Amino acid sequence: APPASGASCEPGALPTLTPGSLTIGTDQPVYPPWYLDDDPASGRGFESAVAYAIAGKLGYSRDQVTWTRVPFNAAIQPGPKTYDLNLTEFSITDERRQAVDFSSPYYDVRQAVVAMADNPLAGATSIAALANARLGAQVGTTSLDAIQQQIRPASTPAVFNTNDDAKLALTNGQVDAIVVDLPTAFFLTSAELEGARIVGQLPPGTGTPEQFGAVLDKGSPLTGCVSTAVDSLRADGTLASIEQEWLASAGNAPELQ
Amino acid sequence: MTAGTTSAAAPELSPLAQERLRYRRSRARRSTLVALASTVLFAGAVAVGITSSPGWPRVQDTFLDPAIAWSSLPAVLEGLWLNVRVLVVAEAGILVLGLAIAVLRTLRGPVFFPVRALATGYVDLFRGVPLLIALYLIGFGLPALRLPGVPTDTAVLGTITLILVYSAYVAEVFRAGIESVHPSQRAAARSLGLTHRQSMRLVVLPQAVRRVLPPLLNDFVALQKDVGLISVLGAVDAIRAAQIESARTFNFTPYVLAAVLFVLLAIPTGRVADALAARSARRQGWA
Amino acid sequence: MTAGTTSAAAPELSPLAQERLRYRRSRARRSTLVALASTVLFAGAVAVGITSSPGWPRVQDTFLDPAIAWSSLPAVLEGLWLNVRVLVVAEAGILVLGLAIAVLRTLRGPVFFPVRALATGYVDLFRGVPLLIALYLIGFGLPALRLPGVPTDTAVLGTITLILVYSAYVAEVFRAGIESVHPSQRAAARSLGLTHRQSMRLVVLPQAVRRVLPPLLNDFVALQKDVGLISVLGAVDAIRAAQIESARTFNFTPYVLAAVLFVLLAIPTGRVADALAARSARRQGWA
Amino acid sequence: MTNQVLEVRGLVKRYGATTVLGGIDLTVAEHQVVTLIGSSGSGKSTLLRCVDLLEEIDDGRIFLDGTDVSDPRADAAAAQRRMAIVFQAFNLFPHLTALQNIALAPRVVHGVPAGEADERARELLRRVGLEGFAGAHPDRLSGGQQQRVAIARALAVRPRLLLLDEITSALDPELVGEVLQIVRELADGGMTILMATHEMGFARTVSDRVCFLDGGRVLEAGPPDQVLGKPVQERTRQFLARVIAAGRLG
Amino acid sequence: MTNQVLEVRGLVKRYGATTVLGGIDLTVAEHQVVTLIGSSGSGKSTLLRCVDLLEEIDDGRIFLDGTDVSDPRADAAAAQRRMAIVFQAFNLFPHLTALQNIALAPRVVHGVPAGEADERARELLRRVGLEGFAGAHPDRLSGGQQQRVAIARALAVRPRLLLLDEITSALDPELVGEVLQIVRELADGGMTILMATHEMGFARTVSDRVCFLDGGRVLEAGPPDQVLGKPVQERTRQFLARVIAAGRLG
Ligand SMILES: Nc1ncnc2c1ncn2[C@@H]1O[C@H](COP(=O)(O)OP(=O)(O)OP(=O)(O)O)[C@@H](O)[C@H]1O
Ligand SMILES: Nc1ncnc2c1ncn2[C@@H]1O[C@H](COP(=O)(O)OP(=O)(O)OP(=O)(O)O)[C@@H](O)[C@H]1O
Ligand SMILES: [Mg+2]
Ligand SMILES: [Mg+2]
Repeated sequence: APPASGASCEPGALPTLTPGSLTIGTDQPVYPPWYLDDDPASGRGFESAVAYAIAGKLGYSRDQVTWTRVPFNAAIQPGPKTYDLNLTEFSITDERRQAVDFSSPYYDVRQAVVAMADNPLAGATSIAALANARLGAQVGTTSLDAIQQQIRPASTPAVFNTNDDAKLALTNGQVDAIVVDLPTAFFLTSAELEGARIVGQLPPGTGTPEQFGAVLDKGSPLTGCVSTAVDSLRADGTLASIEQEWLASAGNAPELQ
Repeated sequence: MTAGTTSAAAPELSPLAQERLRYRRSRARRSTLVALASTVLFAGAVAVGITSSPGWPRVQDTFLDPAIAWSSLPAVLEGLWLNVRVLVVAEAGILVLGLAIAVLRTLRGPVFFPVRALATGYVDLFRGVPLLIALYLIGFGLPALRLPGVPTDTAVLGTITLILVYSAYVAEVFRAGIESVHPSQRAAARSLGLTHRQSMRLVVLPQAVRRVLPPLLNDFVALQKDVGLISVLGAVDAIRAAQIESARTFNFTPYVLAAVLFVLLAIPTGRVADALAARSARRQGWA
Repeated sequence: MTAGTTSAAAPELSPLAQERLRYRRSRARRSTLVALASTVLFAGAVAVGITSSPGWPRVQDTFLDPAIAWSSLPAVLEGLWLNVRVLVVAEAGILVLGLAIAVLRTLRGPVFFPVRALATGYVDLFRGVPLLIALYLIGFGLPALRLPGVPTDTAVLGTITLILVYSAYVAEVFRAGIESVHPSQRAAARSLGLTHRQSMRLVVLPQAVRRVLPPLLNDFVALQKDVGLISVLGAVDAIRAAQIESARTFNFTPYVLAAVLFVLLAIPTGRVADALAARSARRQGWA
Repeated sequence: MTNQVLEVRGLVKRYGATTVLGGIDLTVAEHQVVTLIGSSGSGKSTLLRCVDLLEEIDDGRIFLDGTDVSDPRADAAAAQRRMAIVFQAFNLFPHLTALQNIALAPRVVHGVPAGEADERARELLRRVGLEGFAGAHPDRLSGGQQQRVAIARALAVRPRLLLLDEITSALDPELVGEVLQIVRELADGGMTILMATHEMGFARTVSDRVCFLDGGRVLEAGPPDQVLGKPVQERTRQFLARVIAAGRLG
Repeated sequence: MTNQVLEVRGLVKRYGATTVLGGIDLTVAEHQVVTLIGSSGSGKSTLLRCVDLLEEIDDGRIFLDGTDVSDPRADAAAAQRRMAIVFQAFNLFPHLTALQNIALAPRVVHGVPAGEADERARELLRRVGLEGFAGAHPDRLSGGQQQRVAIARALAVRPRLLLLDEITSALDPELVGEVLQIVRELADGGMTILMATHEMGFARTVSDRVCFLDGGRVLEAGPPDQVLGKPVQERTRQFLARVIAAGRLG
């Protein structure tokens, strides 16, 4: 995590956009299990809960948190930001660090393959078995990178605007399988997509594991404080219990070899 | 040869004229019936084919769920209201800028070469650049400069971008109209002592605009929908509203709803064009 | 009054003509210089204003990073290749369908009322529906029916949707052209015994198309970019490729790269139109 | 009555509320030249356009070689193939050259091979004194040149009935003589012609019949010497008196 | 030499490689009527268009009231405001009614109030015999009616120099007399006129000078009795012989 940039992280008095309140951004719509019912202010869903926990650590009460909705590209654009921090399953990479600040990671993510149960692919146990399949993923996600770098399919993967489009293409049979992050995969197969099942999760990539972090404006004075908050949430076990509450079943998918 | 005797010009129709009128009417009626019947038949066949398909229940649930349509209506309508507001402002700006560029592009003579070249360059640039990318560049790039006095409101920046891009298209439409007016009309105007501006305004443009009304309205119908692209900057238009609703319910009915609303919005535009064209044709005796 | 003596028609220019030619040339040159200088000045002022702005280094990094442009070039080019391929197929289909609908819409007389009404309905429907939503409905809805024989390939479904939607626009453009040809031309053709089809093909359309070439090419330039929307169905076009690269790096340079490529693609289209228009104007002595 | 090529009975044509032709009766026999005279706006052009089936008529019948071609059940295109008209405003096709204007109908309507059609078009251009202008587009031709191309275009389809609407209006007097000579030759060659003209002298020498149109009616008709020489109607006499005053009776 | 309204010196006009006017010299003095005659394609219309500054000329000068208006430095629009032309093809504005066609220039160019301009336009329509057609669009008028509207439109701007290009071509003989009477009145009223015509009889009675154009040159010019009566040039004699043969010398 980057060092606290000199600023003292005095509770409830950070140099935020609106003094005395913390503006947290996220996309619209947002999806379970990260946020439930497209309602970030409910506190329900993993990232919503994490957001409130961070706010709490920074000294902001629940009603001092304001939510703002920012599409992906607007979140990463170079102009003045409309949020103090943004939690929308942003994966931390060095390339991206050129453009924005990231907090310490709040979640280690794995990618998973989802297929319809009646598709022969549903029984696959190895990555090699996926190489000839028609695969799809959402644009702007590391799921797409995972397809290209780990599965290396023979045909170009389909890229969709949203996971909704990907899901429809999957049920229509226009793709054989889609790759999403593991928590999403569990949510899809258990609640949303009848007859879909998780084929397995992809092995962790080489090098640093993929992690989600909060996005802040490049050079934001808050980055250090947010990172400290995340670190202490991890240390005191809060993150683990939030994960337990919202992403409980994430552990039990077979790993593809 | 017989001539010289004229039958009285009957205010009443003669039996012959009546019979012919009846024949024409009956033919028109028959062809209406044939067209109607074949349309109904064709539509019916397609409908049966679709509704009896194995996937139909799924499709019906996914695309045509009345409960979801009803519940998403307020959000989609609110989004549409944004489209309409931006549309009105943008249209005014586009007409003015597009017309100006078209007039510059149609100036003749070597003296005006540089002006023409600039106008051509403008059209090439702004017509060529994808609207989405223009929105990113202007909507994100301009505020990022952090210059004082530059607007940062996304609706304002989005509207400016729409005007810049669409005026390039509209300029080409006007140009076609201006160039289709026979040069002898310009000669007549100039010979009466009208200035270039007056000839344009009073003689060339009235004829030009009438001729290109359909493609002009094309651009405005397209704009009605492209206005929605400013939602990439953060505003929520009808399509984005539909997307949000659709994501909430994992159902595509809100998109269908938005489509229906857009079609309803576009239909009057088409009828206005038809009415205007018919009126001026009737006046000029072309009917 | 003096008359009757004619000065020899000089194959060489007279001193007067030479002087006037020189004057006209010098004026053209001066106005070119003025335009150039003012353009350069204006561009320079804008450039200085932008590059000296506080946010410039950030903007430069975000929108104009040469390393990122270079690394994303192959992916964006590959995406553009999809645009071009779909474009060619779609354009052919659009021209044929659009022309057919326009001809149906311009049939006169009550007998053709139903045909006209159907064509009008087609235009209203497909012009009104947002392309994105039409892509969802046809690209996702049609395969969902699981009908035998219906294609599920996204490029095919996307191309069909583009043809359906754009032919509604192009039909309106052709209609404007057809209606701008003076009825006396049709009368002349019919009086020579040409059938309705022959009059259309040999007399009306050649004049009509020339007049609406600019808006026609407008639609094709717009199509060049809208082809990319079929990427919602999963295919990767140039803009989608730029989006993928941009999301990887959180940098907008790939978008700028795509914009530049699209502009380059659009420029020849514009020049082709100009050349064709100039040629036919010259031939007919309008120049 | 001999072989009637054209027979018009009780023809009525209205534009909205105005009756432009108020019941015209007229026949043109084979090899005859019938001339329509009358003041501006009297309906000459409208009558010719109605005969050529370019306007839907409101009442009456038009027979071409005994067939009622004004019947909505009849094949108008087939009838139009047997007539040709030269319009007062020429109506040349601006996107085609003079040669292409002339060769178009023979090629596509009458199936003449392209080479032969061009050859005939060239021949007709020579006949109207425009051999040098085969490749020129109408906008590059002077008024008189355009009118001659229009005449050649009509002749190219070898019509059964030729309709001429003031074909000498844009011609200089020198050419008027030439073009009228062409018409005379056509008449002598047996062509059946219905024409509107302001050339009274010509009307007198070439016509078999003259019809005086006034306010959409045939006010007087008969041999030229009778109508132009000893008119019965007061209105005809007035018209001719003014024509003579204008120095145009020839 | 009296007050010269128009003076043309060595005027050359080319279209690409063809020289249409090969060095024209011509003057029109105040209150004079000068007539251009010549066969079709001899350049009459082109000369009138050049004088009205509607074509860029290739060589020579055009003086209007002593000012070189052909100079590229001169204000062409100002010069055009002092002339008016009636085109051979009328060139009426199809989107305006007859009345609006006539009242347009007085209103927007000469600043006449709308009501007054309409009143004058109505008066002019009466003068050309079209009082009932004020509200009609050109496409609804017959050929002769259109031509008369075009004449009224030119007169409406009260020009210093009036250019007329075969203004009687679409008129019936009865109207020819009337319109020529209008021109005669204008000439008598002191209007300066340059016109192209095929009406030799009229040219003879109304003109102060006649110029015979041939192949883009003024072949012969002088008083009408001389040029039309005892022409010097062989080509002029030929032309006139054929005109007489066509019965049009009046
Ligand atoms: N489309 C139309 N709508 C209304 N009135 C029309 C239309 N076309 C022609 N008219 C009127 O019909 C009358 C007859 O016109 P037509 O062209 O037949 O006259 P004409 O005898 O040929 O005259 P001219 O010798 O001037 O050519 C005119 O008064 C004209 O204004
Ligand atoms: N734009 C053009 N390009 C080339 N040649 C042209 C053009 N316009 C006119 N001409 C030619 O110039 C010549 C003179 O034309 P102009 O119209 O001046 O003749 P005119 O004396 O008025 O004849 P008319 O009595 O038939 O009206 C003609 O041979 C014509 O073909
Ligand atoms: Mg007429
Ligand atoms: Mg002429």
